[in-house]
Amino acid sequence: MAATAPAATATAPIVEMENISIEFPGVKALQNVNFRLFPGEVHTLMGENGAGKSTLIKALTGVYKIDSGTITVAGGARRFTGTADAQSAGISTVYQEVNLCDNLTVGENVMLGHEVHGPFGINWRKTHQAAHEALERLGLGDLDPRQPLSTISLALQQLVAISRAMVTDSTVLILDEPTSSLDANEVEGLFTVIRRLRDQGVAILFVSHFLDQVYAISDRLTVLRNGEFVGEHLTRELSRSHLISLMIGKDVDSLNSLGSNRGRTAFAEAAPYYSAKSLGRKGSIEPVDIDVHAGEVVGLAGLLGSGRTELGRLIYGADRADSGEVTIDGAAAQVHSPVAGLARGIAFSTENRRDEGIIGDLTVRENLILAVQARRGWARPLSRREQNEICAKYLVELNVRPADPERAIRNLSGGNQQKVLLGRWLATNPELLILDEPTRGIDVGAKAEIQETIAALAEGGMSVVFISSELEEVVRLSERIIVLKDHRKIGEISNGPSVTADTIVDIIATEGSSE
Amino acid sequence: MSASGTRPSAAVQFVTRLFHQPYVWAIVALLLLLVVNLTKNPAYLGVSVNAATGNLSGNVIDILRASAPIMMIAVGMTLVIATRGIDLSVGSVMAVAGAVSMEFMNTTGTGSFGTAAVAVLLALGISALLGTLNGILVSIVGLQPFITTLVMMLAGRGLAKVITSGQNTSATNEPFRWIANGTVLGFPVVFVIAVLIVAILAVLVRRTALGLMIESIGINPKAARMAGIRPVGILISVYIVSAVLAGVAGIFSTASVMTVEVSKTGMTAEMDAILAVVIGGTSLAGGKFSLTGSVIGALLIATLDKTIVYMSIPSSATPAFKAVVIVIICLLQSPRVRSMFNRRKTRVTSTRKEAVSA
Amino acid sequence: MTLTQLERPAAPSLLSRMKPNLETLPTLAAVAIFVAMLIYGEIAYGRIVAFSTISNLLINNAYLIILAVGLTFVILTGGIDLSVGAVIAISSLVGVMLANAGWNPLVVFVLMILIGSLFGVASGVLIQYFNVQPFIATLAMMFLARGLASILSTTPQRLDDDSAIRTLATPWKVYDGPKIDDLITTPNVLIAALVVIVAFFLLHRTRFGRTVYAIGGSEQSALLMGLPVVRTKLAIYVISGTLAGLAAVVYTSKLGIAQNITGVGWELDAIAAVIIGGTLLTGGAGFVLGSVIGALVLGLMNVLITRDGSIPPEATTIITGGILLAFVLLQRFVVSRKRKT
Amino acid sequence: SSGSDEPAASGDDGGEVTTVGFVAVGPEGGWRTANEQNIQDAFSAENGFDLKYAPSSNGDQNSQITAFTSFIDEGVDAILLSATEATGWEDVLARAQEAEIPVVLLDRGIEPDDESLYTSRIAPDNVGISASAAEWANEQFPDGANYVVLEGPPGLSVVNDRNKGWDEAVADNLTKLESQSANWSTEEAKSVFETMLKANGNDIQLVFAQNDEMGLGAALAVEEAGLTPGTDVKIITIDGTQAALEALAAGRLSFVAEYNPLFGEDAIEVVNAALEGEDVESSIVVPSTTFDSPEAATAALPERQY
Ligand SMILES: Nc1ncnc2c1ncn2[C@@H]1O[C@H](COP(=O)(O)OP(=O)(O)OP(=O)(O)O)[C@@H](O)[C@H]1O
Ligand SMILES: Nc1ncnc2c1ncn2[C@@H]1O[C@H](COP(=O)(O)OP(=O)(O)OP(=O)(O)O)[C@@H](O)[C@H]1O
Ligand SMILES: [Mg+2]
Ligand SMILES: [Mg+2]
Repeated sequence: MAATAPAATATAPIVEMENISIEFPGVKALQNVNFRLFPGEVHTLMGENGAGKSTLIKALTGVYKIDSGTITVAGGARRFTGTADAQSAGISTVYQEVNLCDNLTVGENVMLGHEVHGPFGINWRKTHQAAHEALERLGLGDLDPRQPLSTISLALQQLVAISRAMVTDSTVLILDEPTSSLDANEVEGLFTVIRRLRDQGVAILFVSHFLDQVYAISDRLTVLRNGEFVGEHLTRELSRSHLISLMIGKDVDSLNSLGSNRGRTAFAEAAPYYSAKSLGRKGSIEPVDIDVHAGEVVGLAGLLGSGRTELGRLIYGADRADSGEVTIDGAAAQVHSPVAGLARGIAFSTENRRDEGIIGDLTVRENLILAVQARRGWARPLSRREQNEICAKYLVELNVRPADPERAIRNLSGGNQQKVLLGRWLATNPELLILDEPTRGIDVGAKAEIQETIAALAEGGMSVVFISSELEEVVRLSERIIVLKDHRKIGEISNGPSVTADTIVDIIATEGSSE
Repeated sequence: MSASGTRPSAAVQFVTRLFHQPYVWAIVALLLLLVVNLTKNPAYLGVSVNAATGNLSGNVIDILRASAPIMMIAVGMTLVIATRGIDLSVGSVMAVAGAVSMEFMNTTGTGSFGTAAVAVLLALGISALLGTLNGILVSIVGLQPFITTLVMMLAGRGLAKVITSGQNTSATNEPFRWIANGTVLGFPVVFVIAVLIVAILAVLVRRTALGLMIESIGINPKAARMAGIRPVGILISVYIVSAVLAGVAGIFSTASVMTVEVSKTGMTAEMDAILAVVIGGTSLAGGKFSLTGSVIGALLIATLDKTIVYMSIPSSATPAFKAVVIVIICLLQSPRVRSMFNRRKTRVTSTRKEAVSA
Repeated sequence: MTLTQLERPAAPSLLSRMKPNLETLPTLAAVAIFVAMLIYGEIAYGRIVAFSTISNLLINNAYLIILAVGLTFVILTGGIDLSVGAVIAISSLVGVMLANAGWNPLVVFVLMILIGSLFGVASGVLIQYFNVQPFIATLAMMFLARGLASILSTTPQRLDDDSAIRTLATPWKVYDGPKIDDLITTPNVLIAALVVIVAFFLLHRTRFGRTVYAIGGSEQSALLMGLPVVRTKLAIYVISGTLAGLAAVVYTSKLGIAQNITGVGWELDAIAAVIIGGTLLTGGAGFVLGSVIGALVLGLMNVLITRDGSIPPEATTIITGGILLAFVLLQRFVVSRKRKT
Repeated sequence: SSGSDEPAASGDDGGEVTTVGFVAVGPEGGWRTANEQNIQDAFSAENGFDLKYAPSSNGDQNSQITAFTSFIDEGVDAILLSATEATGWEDVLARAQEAEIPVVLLDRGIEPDDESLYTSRIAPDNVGISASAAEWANEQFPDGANYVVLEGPPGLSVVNDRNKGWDEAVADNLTKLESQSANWSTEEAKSVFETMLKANGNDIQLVFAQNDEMGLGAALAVEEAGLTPGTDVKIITIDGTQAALEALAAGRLSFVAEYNPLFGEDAIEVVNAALEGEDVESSIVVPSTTFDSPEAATAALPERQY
C-alpha cells in the first residue's frame, strides 16, 4: 500500500500501533493496521461502516485482545487489559454508543471514578461542583448535575459522556463518533474544546462520518477499508473526493448529486394521509398540528431537546398522547401503542438504536423481520423462505456489511446496525414512516444511498416524517419542514429553492428572541 | 480411507454441531454420572421385564420416571426465564394441583376414569388461574417477577393446605394412579406424557413466532415493544404455561403415591427447575433459550438424585455432593475453561460472555 | 450569543432536593408502611409500641438486618446471593466446635467471619472468572455450605455457658421500664447498627459504592467507563459472605447453639427484606437503610401475626404472602403515581 | 425488674379468660396436624381459654423464638411451646420466668434439660418408641436380616432421637445397609427406596421408616418392584396415623409404633395447675402403644381420631 507518509513530525508519537490484526469468527476486522498519534494533533480515523474504526479503538484500549501487532504508548510497549487500564495510562475514551449509567445522575456519571473526596468520603457538593465545571466547558452549564441521566435526551447524554472523558487530564482523548447526534451548535462547541485541548498538547483521536467536520477539525487522517490500512495523510493535502475514493476503494463523483425533489406544492390541495390536531402530551410536548400527505416528506427541525423525538414517538404511539385527534387516511384513529401504530401502517425508527432498536443477541435476520412478524402476529410465522427474501432484499439494498443474516446483530458495526434497523421498518411497507436520526453513524456513501432510498419511497407514495440534527439533510429531503423549539411547534415552512439551513436557524433564533 | 472420507465428515459435522450446543456439557455430565453408577454395578443400565408386574424395570426406567415432573417445571421455567422473569411458585403450584385432584377424588370416592379426568382438569384449571395471577401482576401491574412469584410460592403452599385442611389427603383411583405408575410400550406413562408435552410446546414455540417474540422481550424489552410486540399477552401466557406445566408435574408426583403431602409435594422444586434450565444453557438474564437443553438438564438432575441414593452417599453429604457436581458442570460450561480445551483464545478480555457492542 | 437552548431546569432549591425523588420513594413508602404497621398493631393488639417489643424486634432481627445489608450490595449490582443461610450454618457450627475445643474466642470470632468471606470469594470467583450466573454459583455454594455443615455434625452443638462469644448477646438495659417492659439492647444490635452505618458510608461516600450502583445500572457501561468492575463484583460477594459470617456470630451468640439446619430459607427472608426496602432486583437502585426497614417490616409482620393468634394454621403463609403482596403493590402504586406526574 | 404488678388476667380467678400463647410447629404432616388441632380444640373458649396460635415458618426455630418473645412482651398468662428444635431455648425461657409466665413444653424437650426453666414437659417418648420398634425387629429376625433406615432431614432432634432409640436397642445380627433421608415424604421415600432395592439386589428384609409417610412410600416401592410388603420386606413406621393403621390392617406395613399426639387435656390440667401455683410434675410421658399385627390395627381403627 502506497501510503503517502506525511513529513516526519518533530515530536515522537504518543501512540503507535503497528501491524495490528484482530479476527472475529468469520470476520477479519483488522489486518496489519498501522496507526500513530502525535501529541497536539487531531487525528481522524476514516472509513466506511464496518471498516474497523471502532475495533481499532477497542484494540488500543484493551477492550479487545489483539491477535498480533504491537502497541506503543509514550515510548513503551503496552497491552492494556481494559478501559480502566488505558485510563490510568492517560488515555480517555468515549466509545461509539453512549456508555453511561442511566440510574445515576448526570453529575455522578461525569465524575464516576473521579469523585472528589473529603474527610468523610466523597464530598458530594464538591463533586457536583466539579461535574458542573466539566459540563460547562462543553457549554452545558445549564444542565443540573443532580438531574437523573435518564431524563435527558440522547444527544445530551452524548455530550455528558464527552464531559466525562475530559474530567481527567489525559494525554490521549479518543472520541468515537461523538457528533453523531449533535447539531451544528453543539458540534461547534465541542470543536472549540477539542482545539483548546489540542493546543495544550493532548493527542486527540476522532471518528466521524461528516466530512465537513473532519475537514474543520482534523490535522491528519488515517483511512481504513475492510479492516485494512489504506493510508495516513495530512488533512489539508487530501481533497474530499480523493478521501472518499480512498475510503470506498473506487472513484466516486456522484455522491452529492441528490438534488431537490423538494417544493412539490401539489400536496397542499390533496387531503393529508396522516393528520393530527393538537397532538400533545403533558411534560413532553405541547399540542402540535401536523399533516403528512401521501408521498410527502415532512421534516422536523429543531435544536437538541426541542421535542422532535417526542413528537415522532407520539405519532407512532410509543408514548401515549393525552390530547389531540388523529385521522389516518380520512378515518379517525387511536394510536396509543406501538402495536396500534404498526397496525395502522406507521413505522418508527428510533434514534436510540442500542436501547430501543436492536435486539442484540438475535441474528440480523431475526432483527430484520421482527416488525413484519409482530404485525402478522405470532401465529402466522414468516416462512424461512420469506425471511430469506426480506434479508436478501434489504441487506443488499442497504449495503449491510457483512451481509450475513445469521450473525448476531450486536457484532455488527454501529452503522451497519442502523442499516438493519432501517431495513426492519422498510420491510413493513409502511404508509407512514417516521425516521428519527436515520443516518446516525452512517458513512458518507451509504448516507447518500439512504437519502435516495427515502426520496424514492416518497416518490412511490409513502409518507415520511424525517427527523435529523443535520439541518442540511432535512432541507434536502423534505417538502415541508416543521420547526420545533422548547417542546412547541414554532413554525412550518414549505421547502423551496430559497430555503436553506440558515432559514431554519433564523426561525429558531427570532422566535427565541421574540419571547 | 479416502473412499469413506465423505461419510465420517457428516458424522463429524454432527458432532461439531453438537459441541456448539450449550448443553453439551450437561450430556457429558449425564454420561459421567451413569459411568459412576456402572462402577458400582456393571449391570446398572440393564433393563428387564419384571416377572411379577410385567413392566419394564431398571434404573434407567426409574430415572426417566423421576425426570418427568422436573422436566415439566423446567420447560415452563425456561420460557419464563427467557422473558427475563423467574417463577419461584412452581413447587407450590404443584402442591395446589395435587391437593385439588386428591381432594376431589377423595370426596367423590369413585375410582372411575371420569373422576380422574375431572380431577386432572380441575388441577390444571386452578394452576392456570394461579399462573394468570402471576402473569397479570408481572406484566400489567409491573411487579418484579421474583417477588411476585415468591408471594405466590407462599400463598400457594397455604392454599394447598387450606384445600386439604392441612391433611395429607390420599385417594384411590386407578386411572389417575396409572398416569404416574403405568407404562405404555414398556415406557413409563409419565415420561411419555412429558415428552409429548415438551414436543407440542416446542412446536408451538419454534414453529410459530412465539419463540422469537419471547426471546426479543427477554433480550431488550424496550426494543421489542417498539418493534410492535405485545409484551403483556406473551408474558401472561408464559406464566400460565409455567403454572399449568407445574400443575402437570403436581399430578405426576401426587399420582405416583396417590397422596398429596401439602408441605412436601413440590418443595424446593423451583430450585431443581432453575438448575435444569441453567444447566441446559439458558441464561437467567433472559433471551435465547433451549427447551432441549432444559430437558437434558432435568434428566441430569433426576440422574443425580438417583445416583446419590444408588451410590449410598450419606444423606448428610448429599448437598455437598450436589454442589460439587453443579460446580463442575458450570466450570465446564464456562468460556474460560472451554477455551483451555479448544486451545483457542477468547477474543474479549472482558469476562462478560457477550461482546461489548460497538 | 449561542443558540444552544438546552432544557433549563429550575435551579434546584433546597426544598426540591428534599422532595422524594423516584429512587427514594419506594424506600420512603417502606418507612411509611412500617410506621402504619406499628400504629395498627398498637391499636389492634396493644403493647406494640412498647420498649420490650421494639427492643426484641431489634434483638431478634439483628442477624437478618446484617444479612439484608450484605444482600443489598449484591442486589444493587443486579446479582443475588442464595448461600447466606447455609453459610450461617457452617460458620456457626465450626465456630461453636472450635470455641468448645478451647480456642481463643477472638480467634473464633474472626474465623467465623472469615468462613463467610471464603464462601463469598468462591461465589465471586465462579461468577467473575468462570461466568457462572450468580443464582447458580451461590446456589452451589449454598449446597456446599449446607453439605459441609451436615458432614461436620448433624447434632446441635452447644456453646459452653461460659463462652465469651455469649457476651455478645448480653442484654444491656438502657432504660428500666416496669416489669419486663425495658428498653434493652445487646452488643449484637450494636454490631448490626455499625454494619448499617459502614455499609451506608461505603455505598454513598466511596468510589466503591458508586461503582456498585454503576454496575447495577449497566455493567457494560461501567466497564467501558473504566470502572473496576471485576474487583468490585468480587468484593460484593465477599462482603455478602463476610456479613453472613458475622450474622452467624450474632445468631450463635444469641441462641448459644449451632446446627446444620440453621438458616434454611433465610436467604429468601433477606432478599424479601431488601426488596421491601425498595431495592430493585434488577440492580442499580436502592438503599441500605431501606433494607433495614425491610428486615424490620418482616420481623414486625411476624409479631403482628403472632399477636393476632387467631390465624388458622393453613392460612399463615397465605397471610404472609398477602401482606408482602399488599406491600409491593402499595409501593408500586405510589411509585407509578409519582412517575406519571 | 419483676415488679409487683400482676399480669392483667392471672389464672387464679376462675371467671376470667386465660390467654395462652401456643408456639407451634405448623402443619407439616398427619401427626402434627392432629396434635396441634387437639391442643387448639382443648384450649377452647368454652373451657375458658383464649389460645393464640403461632405456627413457625417452615419449622424455622428463629420464627418460634420471635413468637415466643412476642408472647412474653404481650404478657400472656401461659405459653405452650412445641419446639422444632431442642436446643437454644435457655435465654427466652429465662425471660419468660422473669415475666412470671409459666411455660409448658409440648412434645419436644429442651437441651440441656434444665427443669427449672419450665413448668412441665408433656410428650411421648421418642427414644423409647423407636427402641420398642427395634425390639420388635429383633424378635422378628432372630437369625438376622438386612435393613435400611429412612430418616427425616439430617440434624433434626426427632431424627436424632429416633435414631438413638433404634440404634441402642437393635440387635447386632441385623445389618444396617444404609440410611437415607427421605424428608418425611411418601413420594421421596418411594423414589429413594426403589433405588435402594435396585442397589442392593432386592436383598432388604426390613425398613425402619421414621414416620408413617415414608413407610407408606417404601411400601409402594416394594409393590412396584413386584415384591410383597410384609413377607418380602417388612416395614416399621412411627407415628400411628390412620393411614398407617389402615396399611397395617391391609398387611402393607408390619409394625406401627404410635407417637400419641393427643395430650391437649393433659396440657390444660398442667396449665391450670401452674396458674394456681400448684406443683406439677416436671415430666409427663404420654402413653403410646404399638401395633404389631393387622388385627391390632383393625381393632384400633374405628377409634382413631387422626
Ligand atoms: N464483537 C464482535 N464480534 C464479531 N464481529 C465484530 C465484533 N465487533 C466488530 N465486529 C466486526 O468487525 C468489523 C469492524 O467493525 P467496527 O465496529 O470496527 O466498524 P466501524 O469502522 O467502527 O464502523 P461504523 O462506522 O459503522 O461504526 C465489522 O465487520 C463488525 O461486524
Ligand atoms: N426518556 C426520557 N424520559 C424523560 N424525559 C426525556 C426522555 N427523553 C427525553 N426527555 C426530555 O425531552 C426533551 C426533548 O427530547 P427529545 O429527544 O425529544 O429532543 P429532540 O428534539 O429529539 O432532540 P435530540 O433527540 O436530538 O436530543 C429532552 O430534553 C428531555 O428533557
Ligand atoms: Mg464504529
Ligand atoms: Mg431526538
